[in-house]
Amino acid sequence: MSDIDYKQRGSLLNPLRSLGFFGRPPVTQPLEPRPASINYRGFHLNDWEKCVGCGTCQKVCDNAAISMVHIPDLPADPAKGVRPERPAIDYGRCCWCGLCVDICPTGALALSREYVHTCVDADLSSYFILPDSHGIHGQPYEKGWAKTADADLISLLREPMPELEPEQRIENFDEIVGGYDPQQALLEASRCVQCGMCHDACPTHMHAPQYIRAIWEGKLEEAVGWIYQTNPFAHICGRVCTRRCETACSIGHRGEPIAIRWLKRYAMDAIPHERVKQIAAAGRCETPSGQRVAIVGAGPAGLTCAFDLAKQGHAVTVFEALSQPGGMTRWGIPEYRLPYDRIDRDIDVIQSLGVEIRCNTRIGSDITLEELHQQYDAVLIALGLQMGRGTRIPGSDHPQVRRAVDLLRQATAGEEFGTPQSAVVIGGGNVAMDIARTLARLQRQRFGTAQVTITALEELSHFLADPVEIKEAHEEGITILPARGPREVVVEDGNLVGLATWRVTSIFDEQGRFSPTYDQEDAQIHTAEMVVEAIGQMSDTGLLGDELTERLAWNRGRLQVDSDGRTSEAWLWAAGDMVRGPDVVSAVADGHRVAASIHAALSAAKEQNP
Amino acid sequence: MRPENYQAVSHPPSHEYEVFFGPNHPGIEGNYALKVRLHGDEVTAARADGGYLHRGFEKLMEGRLWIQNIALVPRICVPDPVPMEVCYSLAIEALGGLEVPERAQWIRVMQLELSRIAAHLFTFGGNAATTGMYTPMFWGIADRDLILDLFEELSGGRVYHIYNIPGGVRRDLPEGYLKRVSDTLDYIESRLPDYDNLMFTNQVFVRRATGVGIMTQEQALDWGVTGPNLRATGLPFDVRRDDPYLIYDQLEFDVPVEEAGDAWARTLVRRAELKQSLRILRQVVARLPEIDGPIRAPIPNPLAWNLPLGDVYTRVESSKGELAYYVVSNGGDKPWRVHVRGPSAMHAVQVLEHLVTGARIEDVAQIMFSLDACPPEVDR
Amino acid sequence: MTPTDAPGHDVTTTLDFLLQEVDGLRTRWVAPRRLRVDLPAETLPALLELLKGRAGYVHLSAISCVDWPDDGQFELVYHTWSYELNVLVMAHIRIPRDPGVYLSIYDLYRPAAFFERDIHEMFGLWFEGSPDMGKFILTEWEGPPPMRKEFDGEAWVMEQFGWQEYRPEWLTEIEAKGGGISKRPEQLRGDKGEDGTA
Amino acid sequence: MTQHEGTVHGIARLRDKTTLREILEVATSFEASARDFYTDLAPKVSKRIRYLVEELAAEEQRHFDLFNDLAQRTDLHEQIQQEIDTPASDSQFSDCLHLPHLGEAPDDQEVLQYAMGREHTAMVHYGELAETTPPGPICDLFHYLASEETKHKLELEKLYYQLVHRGGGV
Repeated sequence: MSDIDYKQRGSLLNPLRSLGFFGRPPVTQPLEPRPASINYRGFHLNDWEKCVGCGTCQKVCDNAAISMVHIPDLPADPAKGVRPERPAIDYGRCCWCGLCVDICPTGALALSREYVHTCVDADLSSYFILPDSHGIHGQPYEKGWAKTADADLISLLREPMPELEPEQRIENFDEIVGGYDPQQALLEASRCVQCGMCHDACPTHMHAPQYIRAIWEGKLEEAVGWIYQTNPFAHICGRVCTRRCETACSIGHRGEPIAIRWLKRYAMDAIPHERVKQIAAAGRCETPSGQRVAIVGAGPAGLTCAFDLAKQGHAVTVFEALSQPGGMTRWGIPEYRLPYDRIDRDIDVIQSLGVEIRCNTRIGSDITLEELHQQYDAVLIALGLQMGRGTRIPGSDHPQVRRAVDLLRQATAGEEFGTPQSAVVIGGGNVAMDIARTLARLQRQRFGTAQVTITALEELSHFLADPVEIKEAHEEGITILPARGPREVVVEDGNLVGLATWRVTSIFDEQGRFSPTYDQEDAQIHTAEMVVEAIGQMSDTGLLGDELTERLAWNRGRLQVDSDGRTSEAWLWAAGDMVRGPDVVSAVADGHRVAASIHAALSAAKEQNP
Repeated sequence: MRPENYQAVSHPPSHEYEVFFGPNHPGIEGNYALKVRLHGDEVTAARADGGYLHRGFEKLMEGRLWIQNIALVPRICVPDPVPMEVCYSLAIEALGGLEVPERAQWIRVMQLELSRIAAHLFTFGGNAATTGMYTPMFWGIADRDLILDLFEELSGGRVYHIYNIPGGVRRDLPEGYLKRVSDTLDYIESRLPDYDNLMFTNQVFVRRATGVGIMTQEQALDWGVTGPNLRATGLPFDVRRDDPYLIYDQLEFDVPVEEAGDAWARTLVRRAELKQSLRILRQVVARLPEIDGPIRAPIPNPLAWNLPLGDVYTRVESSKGELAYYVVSNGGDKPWRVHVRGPSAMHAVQVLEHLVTGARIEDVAQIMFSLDACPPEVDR
Repeated sequence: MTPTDAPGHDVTTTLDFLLQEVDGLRTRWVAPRRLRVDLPAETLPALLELLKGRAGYVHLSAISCVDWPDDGQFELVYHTWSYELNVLVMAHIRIPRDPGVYLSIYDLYRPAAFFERDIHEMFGLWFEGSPDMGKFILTEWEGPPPMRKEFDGEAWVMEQFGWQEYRPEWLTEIEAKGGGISKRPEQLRGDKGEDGTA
Repeated sequence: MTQHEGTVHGIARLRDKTTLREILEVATSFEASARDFYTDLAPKVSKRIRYLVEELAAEEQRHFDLFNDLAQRTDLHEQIQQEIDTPASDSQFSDCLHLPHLGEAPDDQEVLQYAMGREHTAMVHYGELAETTPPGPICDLFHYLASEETKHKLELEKLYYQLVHRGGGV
């Protein structure tokens, strides 16, 4: 029951109580717009320096109020995930919910405290705004609703990848990365905002947004289909790709990029091999062209080209000097990063399309390039970078000074090369990490302990190696000495004592180019039984022969090719690391490019001489 | 007026009229209309007309991602939007198995009660205006504005706060916010005697409301009446207490009832409820600073968020009564079905039609406002 | 919900025991105060009568309709509440989409009139014995019942209404430099990942 | 090492000269002989790396032209003065490399090593001359020449690093 006596009619004088209101201040509001509150959701502000044009705001907008505008003046950098696009807002549709702000991957968007805009019908276009950081009327207003850490709609952290602990892996070559389970893959795939920056950054333009979406939807066969559209090295790139996609990923601006590589690996591992073969064969031309293509080198570039050409109906023969196909992915990358059975699977898919691979066939000795020229309609050389460079410092001609690529090749082949009890590796790239970690494993297997030191010219932050490789090498007990310049291999009485180095005091000049200076006061000798040079690599172009070498056009040490990979000789194409530098996925991209060029040339030739 | 309403009345006797009560009528809320048939000034029949509000929220929601709908739901009840946001969020949380952090639950209760006070102040004003008293309307709206100020500071929006999100709330409290809430509560409390003086003990209002639009408890139950309207017939039921959600079971508050079941009883229940809301808010202001922790459970990327197959019926006590959402997921990233059960769906159609029948034309607006019906809940 | 919110043991037992009187029910406690009952359509009136008569289920909170075109069915969910037990019973039935006819429960629950009229208007179901199946909201609508899944509301809107054409100066300037709108919002609508890249 | 640039012989020859013109004449002849050496080498190496030898020849030609020009200029002193204000420093990078005997078909690494060695020797020569010459225009000239050679050597070192240490691809 009520606490007031509403039935009481009260005295006749009751209204006089209201006189008290004369003593109270009136409630008056000023006519001009009130300043908005600190969280106000007013017109948009967009920091163009931060905005990368990913379009995620457009996707979350529930009112279809956002258009993406291409602005030619803005920088475009696909490798870094920057697109010259910015969002424009239709304030006839916007409801100021601010979801665009909360989801913006870079944190560029905010809403301001500006909230007044009106116009006559003729100026209706003023409702369509391309917001920058200045406010829609050019008047600076403070930020209102802006990104906060606890309300972010982007999940910044990656699903952790199960990996072997250092003590579990240091004595064997078991694969370190365990792979996602279905739930992890789904969660990781769900982080993707489908901006497509990865697609733009990938050398072979993999359909990563599509296969990530397919993985999220649980349609793994569809995912594999998307993968095979651009990359027959699917298992391999699912494990050892340099993943420029992840560098460009929009989520990476503030958080950990989507684990695109691991998702690809997950999809590939999830589908039975025989089914993968069927999926990969989709779109294959059933009528043979009757034309023959010879490819020298069974690495990623050569085999990708072979894959494409075989699907287009050409008869493709691949010549490989070594005993098994795969190129550097097999002979350079240790098994703990890339198990051989995965390479075999990728190659089996390619062979299943009818590609013939002749191993143990060296051009020059077993068959000459000229013979290939005569017998085939087109020839591709994709030789890779199989030869290691030497430092050529004093003492480096000692037999216990070895090249990393040679040792890795021997390790893959299971050849005995005399595992040393201690070794010093010169170099700061992935090859240096690969040989150091391989040697440490072999040492532990043989001696129970490992002693491997890596010396590199560069500071740690400038190492060419993948940071993950460096971290894992550390975990495996490898000593990494950055900024050490190799000075001399110390030899006493014909026996190798170690490597003498100087400290590198600076390495780049003011233009950012390499210009090392040494501190001679800080000299060290790293004792070891073996010194391994893991520096640059080069291509063995000797098989071209003097006459052809002289006829071909060159470009600063590399074979000169046109944008499609064709050399100055009409019948000869070149692709892969020897043209582009070392990178699996770039070699795959190159293989596609060259295949398209060869196919076009062959088709044209067929039309002329049916 | 709708075409059906243009139909000519078939030769009524001279003392019978058909009157279009709304939508352009100060005594009607929103774009709503009653077509009443009069015998003299007595209503002999009434038909509710859904009005031109239909925005197809339920259909729209099926085409939007789970999270996008948070921008849509507050629009279903403009004067009391927070229950809409919370009830929808509770449904998504139940389907997705999300645990709302305790701090977020307290913040939600704070908003819900602020929203209830704002809604009741609004209703007092409207209700008084139906009897020709306009001062309570100005007061009600001006005092409600102070609460909107609080919402603006909290959420960036005065009316459509879009502040609750599946998993919790979208921002933590601004610095010093609870002090300002407390100050506003003080102010509103200090105003209550003014309202009593002006409206609740004002015989003009009391007598116009007493005995008008009477329903018995049996009728109320039969017609599906809920909330203050049901409590005004003597049934002490409140979803907050009897089907508790969030942290309402940790709060002390009474469920006020009246027995008479008339417009006046309903007004008295709201008046008492406003005080209970103040009481709840005092507890929130005292307790909230001690409750640390996140304001939102981790939620997946809204662009790739599938909820498991399932359905859920969530209920909250809005200022109008029992508000419920029935949400069905077919395992996808958008709702398969959202059914909004607004309390006004009952109050503004069947109940209103019943109550105005037999009433006098001058009481129709009073009855409507005493039911505190929110047409967009009907026409959602 | 915390365990303390849960109804007492006797309440759940009472309900479980009571519901044994109706054949063909599948019951499941989905939350402490939420009992889901799946049952054949013809059994529903018996269930509701039992609940109302014997357990105080006087409050019909709502009737929800869900369209399952792939199953060729409509699902009707009757949400009822007992002010005595404080437990919500949700009775789920399925009826064929065609002809889409069911019995009204108006005799048992008056609020059913509103819900049935609403479902009729939005889904096209017919409720035998419901007091008023006349149009309520969609008085000028001649199209199909809009809440049916086959009615694409967005497509209808796209067809019916144009998009506002804006010509702001900034856009003219950008277009003069070879730029312009690269992706309109409507291109995203209904775009089911065929080309997920921007 | 070619017969023109034996260490002792070279320093002795230069130190005997006292006028700028004479010094420049000898220095110019060094550059000319280097240029001729690379020009002769170019056709012998693989076409793949011929660009490198040709670039070295062109660089020596540039030095040759520069020294010729210097001998003609009247504002010589002032210009030299300016140049030696910011002497390029030596970094010893190329000191650690064997100076190979260039055979009939040297590879790119050998050519670069050779060229760096040559620049190093020249740098040392001019540097020593500058140290042992009393202050004055001649001393400044030596400093200037040493700095020129050092700069060239640095450029070669950068190229060497890119080619040999950084990734590879050639």
